[in-house]
Amino acid sequence: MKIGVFVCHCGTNIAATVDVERVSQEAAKEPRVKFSTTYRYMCSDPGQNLIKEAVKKHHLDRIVIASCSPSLHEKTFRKCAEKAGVNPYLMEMANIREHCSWVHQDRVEATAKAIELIRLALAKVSRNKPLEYLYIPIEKKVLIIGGGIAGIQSAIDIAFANYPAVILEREPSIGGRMARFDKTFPTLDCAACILTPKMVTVSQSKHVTMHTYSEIEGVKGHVGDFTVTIRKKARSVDINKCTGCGACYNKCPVRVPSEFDMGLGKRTAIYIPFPQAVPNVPVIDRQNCLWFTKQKCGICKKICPFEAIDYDMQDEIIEEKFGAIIVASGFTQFNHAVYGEYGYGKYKDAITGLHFERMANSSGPTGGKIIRPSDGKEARDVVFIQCVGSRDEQKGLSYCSRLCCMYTAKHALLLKEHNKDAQAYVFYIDIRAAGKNYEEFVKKVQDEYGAVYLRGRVSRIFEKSGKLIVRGADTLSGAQIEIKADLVVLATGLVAQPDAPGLARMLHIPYDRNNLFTEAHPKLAPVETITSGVFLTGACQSPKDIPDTVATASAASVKALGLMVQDRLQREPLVAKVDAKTCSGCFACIQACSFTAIEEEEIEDKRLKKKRLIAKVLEGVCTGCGNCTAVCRMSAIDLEGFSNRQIMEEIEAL
Amino acid sequence: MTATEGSPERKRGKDKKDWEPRIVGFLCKWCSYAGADLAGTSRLQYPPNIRIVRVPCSGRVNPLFVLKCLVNGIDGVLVSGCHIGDCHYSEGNFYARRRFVILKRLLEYLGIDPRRFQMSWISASEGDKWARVVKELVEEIKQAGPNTEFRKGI
Amino acid sequence: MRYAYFPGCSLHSTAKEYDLSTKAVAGTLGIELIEIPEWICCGATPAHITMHLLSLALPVKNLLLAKKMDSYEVATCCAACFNRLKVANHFMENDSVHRDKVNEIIGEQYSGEVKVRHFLDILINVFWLKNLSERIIKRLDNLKVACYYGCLLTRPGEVTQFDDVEEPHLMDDLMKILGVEPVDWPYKTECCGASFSLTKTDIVLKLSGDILQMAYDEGAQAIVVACPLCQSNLDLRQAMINKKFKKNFDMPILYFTQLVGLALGIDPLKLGLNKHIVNPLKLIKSVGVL
Amino acid sequence: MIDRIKKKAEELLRTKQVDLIIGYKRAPDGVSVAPVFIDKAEETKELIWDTYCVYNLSNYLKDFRGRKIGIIAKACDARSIIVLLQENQLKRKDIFIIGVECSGIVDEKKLLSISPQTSELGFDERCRSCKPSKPPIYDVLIVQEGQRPQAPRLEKDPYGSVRKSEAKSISEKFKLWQEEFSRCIRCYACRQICPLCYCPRCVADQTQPSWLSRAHSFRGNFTWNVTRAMHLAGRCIDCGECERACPVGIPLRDINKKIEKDVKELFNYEAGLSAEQKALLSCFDKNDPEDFIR
Repeated sequence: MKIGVFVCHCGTNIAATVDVERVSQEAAKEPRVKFSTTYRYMCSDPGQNLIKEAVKKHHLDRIVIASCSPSLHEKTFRKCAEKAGVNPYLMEMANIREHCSWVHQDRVEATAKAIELIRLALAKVSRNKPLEYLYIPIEKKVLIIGGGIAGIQSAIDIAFANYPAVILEREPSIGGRMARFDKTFPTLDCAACILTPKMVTVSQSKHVTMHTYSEIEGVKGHVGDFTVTIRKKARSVDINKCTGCGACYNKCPVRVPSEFDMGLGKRTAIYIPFPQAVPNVPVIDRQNCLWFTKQKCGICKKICPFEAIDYDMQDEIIEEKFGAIIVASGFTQFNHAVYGEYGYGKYKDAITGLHFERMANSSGPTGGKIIRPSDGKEARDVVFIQCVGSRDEQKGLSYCSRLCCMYTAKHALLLKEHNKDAQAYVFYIDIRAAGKNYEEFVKKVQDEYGAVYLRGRVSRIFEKSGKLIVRGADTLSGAQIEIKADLVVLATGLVAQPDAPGLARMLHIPYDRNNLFTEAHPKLAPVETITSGVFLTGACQSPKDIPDTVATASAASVKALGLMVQDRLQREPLVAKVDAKTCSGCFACIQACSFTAIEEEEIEDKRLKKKRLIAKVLEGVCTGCGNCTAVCRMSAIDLEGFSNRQIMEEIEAL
Repeated sequence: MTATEGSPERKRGKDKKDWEPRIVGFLCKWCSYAGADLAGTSRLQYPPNIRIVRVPCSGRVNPLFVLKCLVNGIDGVLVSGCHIGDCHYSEGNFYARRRFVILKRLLEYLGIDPRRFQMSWISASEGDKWARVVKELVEEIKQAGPNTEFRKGI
Repeated sequence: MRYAYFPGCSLHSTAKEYDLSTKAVAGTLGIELIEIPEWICCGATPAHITMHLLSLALPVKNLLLAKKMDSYEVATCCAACFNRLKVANHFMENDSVHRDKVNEIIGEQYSGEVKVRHFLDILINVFWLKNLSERIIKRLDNLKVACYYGCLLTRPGEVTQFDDVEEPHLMDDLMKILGVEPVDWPYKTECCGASFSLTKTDIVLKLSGDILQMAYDEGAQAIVVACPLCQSNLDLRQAMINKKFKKNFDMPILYFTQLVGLALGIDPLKLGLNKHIVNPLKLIKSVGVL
Repeated sequence: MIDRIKKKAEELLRTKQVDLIIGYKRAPDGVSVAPVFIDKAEETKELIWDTYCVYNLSNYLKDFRGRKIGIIAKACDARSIIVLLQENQLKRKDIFIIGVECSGIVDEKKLLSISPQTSELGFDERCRSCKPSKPPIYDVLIVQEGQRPQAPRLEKDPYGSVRKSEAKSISEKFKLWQEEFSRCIRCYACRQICPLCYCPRCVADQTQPSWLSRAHSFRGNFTWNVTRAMHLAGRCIDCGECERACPVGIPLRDINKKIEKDVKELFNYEAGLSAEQKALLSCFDKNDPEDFIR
């Protein structure tokens, strides 16, 4: 064994506190060290050349670099070793900068510690094994979880590059939240007018498959080779036979509140959620359908000219393989039940912003009239309350939901457009209108549409003689205010879907205390996750408006396409490995593996002359966390690159 | 190698007054090791008594590593990982937490000073916490005194 | 069920009937209330506008006295006492800087280990409403009241950990058990003017007047309270309010303990029902309890 | 009782439901007991069952993997069978468990000093805190008939002695265990007798890396004893065989009990109650205690 030690000055970063020359001299005295030197910047081109030449000249077969943190330059020096003809995994680093020269001032102490750190690296490298890169094939298909605007945009981008995309949507139609909106700020385009063409593009693309009314059940595997289990819920309508003629829902006798219209309108038991639904195929709501509840009616089946109605349809479980996954699972509204003082569930005329969107929509349940749900009369005085849930650590969320300022301003504008005599009052904490033309929009609403903005919180809403009395503070004038309102609109915040943690666990991606998915780096890897091959877009990560959602959707698509265009993926070979002779087959490792990367394998035990089961690591799936090695009582499973021998050697060297 | 002047190694051999504790930290490379890196980048000063063994995850740390350190005369052992919920491998630290609470209690039962084996959660952004934990650890181990228990023969 | 009882100054003077009715109810239900010997003022409002440390030290002194009785739970009725004791506990438990200072002043060690409960909380969450309902002798049907909680009982939520902060309902729940109908009204936690009663009476007249008006509008025959200061403002100042705003309110202001006592069949005089300014006996007779 | 055991064993062998019966027979000394392996129906006459049947026979099961085995099991032995099933070391269909109701077995060491007839005092300590008299798993249960002396109940808290030791000072504890471990001669009898120490190559025998010093030193002895205990965490079912087998009398059960207690208190986990249970250290709860972590 011939080890070379290369001590970096890092300019004065190391050399100022650590006597690098002395460190190099001491290292040279260590057994198995054949060569030792220092250089001003080991990571620079001349520095790397110096390493290469030393390897050649002294026939070095292992390398220790004493410099900065491996988090910074491990890759650099592995490549350098490879170029020098040394297996990249026979290189170890001693971190004498972040863990030594930068945290100590005493030159003698720091120098002594640097020498010990090198000794540690020498001990480890002496037990390193040459390892070969792993290569894994890539399934050329992208799964998109969620069919809102984020998922739709991702699918369009991926299809445009001629790669197949699959949209998984749990509702009967794609479109998501955006499909419910009336107009969009700040340009006031009608949401349907800009969304519907995209939905049609997706439905007509030969590269896009849609699983609507479907849920994700499980994810196995890893980047390049995910196996996803999907439950296609029984729609009770054959999607291949149905032409979307509408005969069935026109004749259905049942009327229940429409979820799409936030309960403001009614739908039938066999229904499409909204007229522009994609696919334009109805679904039977079995909870309310007379056939399913009372074995009566059956009109839809009788009337359907295409025999598409199938009451016996069962949920179907399918498995599909994907190379990458884009998570576009979106958000839901904050449940303001905790604000008892806002009369949750008590007053019909206190609604949320999404209710308002449906009312403002000319094809919505009120035909575009802003009314009081309690008596159907047109609303004149409307109070909007911002930050319901948002920015309230005591009762709600610590964060700002980002869009409520803008959509409330839009609502105030729409109110006036729908009813010239109406008056909007907006209670706010701060107005956050940081977007292109956003501030101008809010100003316009205040100046041209006469919306009264009151800076302060509402303390209570109560009903008195048919009106809602809104009491609040105007902190700018210091006055208490009471407004007699016809309608109160609560700008409820955006929160993660209730089942977000479950999805995160399936995908092995972390989520924060608000159950929002966490990106790999908040600045430099905003759409990646720490699980390679899984990308984020839209409001499942943090509240986002439509422009931001679409931008992250395209960004995530590019990341996924970056994988699609490769023939195979190179992976670090730092994975677990089983020693068949030592393994007892107790499978403690299988239970403890968070990635299902270990399975049972039958081997012929020569000693016992019998077949028996032992553990086997799926190299492509193993993430190299090493948890299995610590639960294995017989140490039959070990981790390459951080092996038991390497670590024990380090301990002995201390 | 000749012992360097002022090195903890030299001090270890001498009388108790000059003794400096030797501490080993098993740090997961995603959070705690990065936190220690950040302490460096932020130039936070702490005593030079700790040596770091870099591991992928606190879940990688075998209780036998800890035992080996202790019977080899290391004065203190620290296992440090990501905060709960932050694990790069999502669950590794959960396993470590369970495993080491048993070991810690057992060691104490057998008469090993509980200060000699400790755990911490330090994130990649907690350079200050790393420096603080090392300082506290060094102080506590100094109070516990040198680990000479295993030097005695039968 | 045994508690160290902290009556506080009001219950020994202006709110005598609150003290009487609480003890009568507790006695009937077998809840043992042992008055903390040599208790001192909780500090109330004056202490914490004068000196923060004093406002913590006074209640801590009392809590330490309770601790010495080997009682780890204190029962109190006055909303202000309850609030001050809870705030002190909150600081002593969570704030090491204040804990050290207060312990230094007092010369003893305390870190929030004595639990503080309001008598309303004890009735509902410890004695249990169901148990209470089984002890009722006379249901108070035909009575409609507005439950008024005031500012101090529920706020701040993270300290009091008692009911919904802005929309409390515990007293309403209690009333329903007694057969009383609580009205749904919005002023449950409005301010009555509190200790401005003497210094700026006008404010109190306006605020308490609003409360009386709202209760009246919602059809309440009486207001039920859990705070002696609320009681005194609404009761004592009612005549002045009538005069100033030309109203004719004749709204009895009762303690929840008094109604519980009536339902348990306790003699109205033992509940101090003769000690009110606005006479409640007429109303009570009219609903057929007497 | 023994007649019913014999009858069942004879029937199992005769009808070829099992290839072999593992049970107890009288040892040549006429008092104590030895394990017996019977493959002929007529030899089942040899079987015995009494309070001297101390051995946990499940330890032998792994030597007959792949064959159909009938085994006589007390409650404690049956729990170790459950752990072996849980850890895939046995197939349920391969074993026939003749469960025996048990009211406690003797402690041979105690018997040396007192007369066996002085009833209760001769019982093994562990039987005094054992709850079940019936095995948690069996194919046939042979119940006890008539009255038999019952191991007297220990105080309510089965971990009383552990708690007492916990209260000692660190240096007292160290001194105590230093003394105990110093006697260890590293014969590994504790390992060999343990039904759950079935690793093909024990870490103590591995050299790459060398996990623990093989030398007869305090360092090595300490590491071995801690390793053994840690590897039984959440698995040990307190059959007491290790302590019985230890030639130098190290109180190994006390260490096992300490972990058993912690595991029960910290994770509400008990070993050997169900074969479907996940291994203690291969699972976790989000709310596991972490007050010991900085």
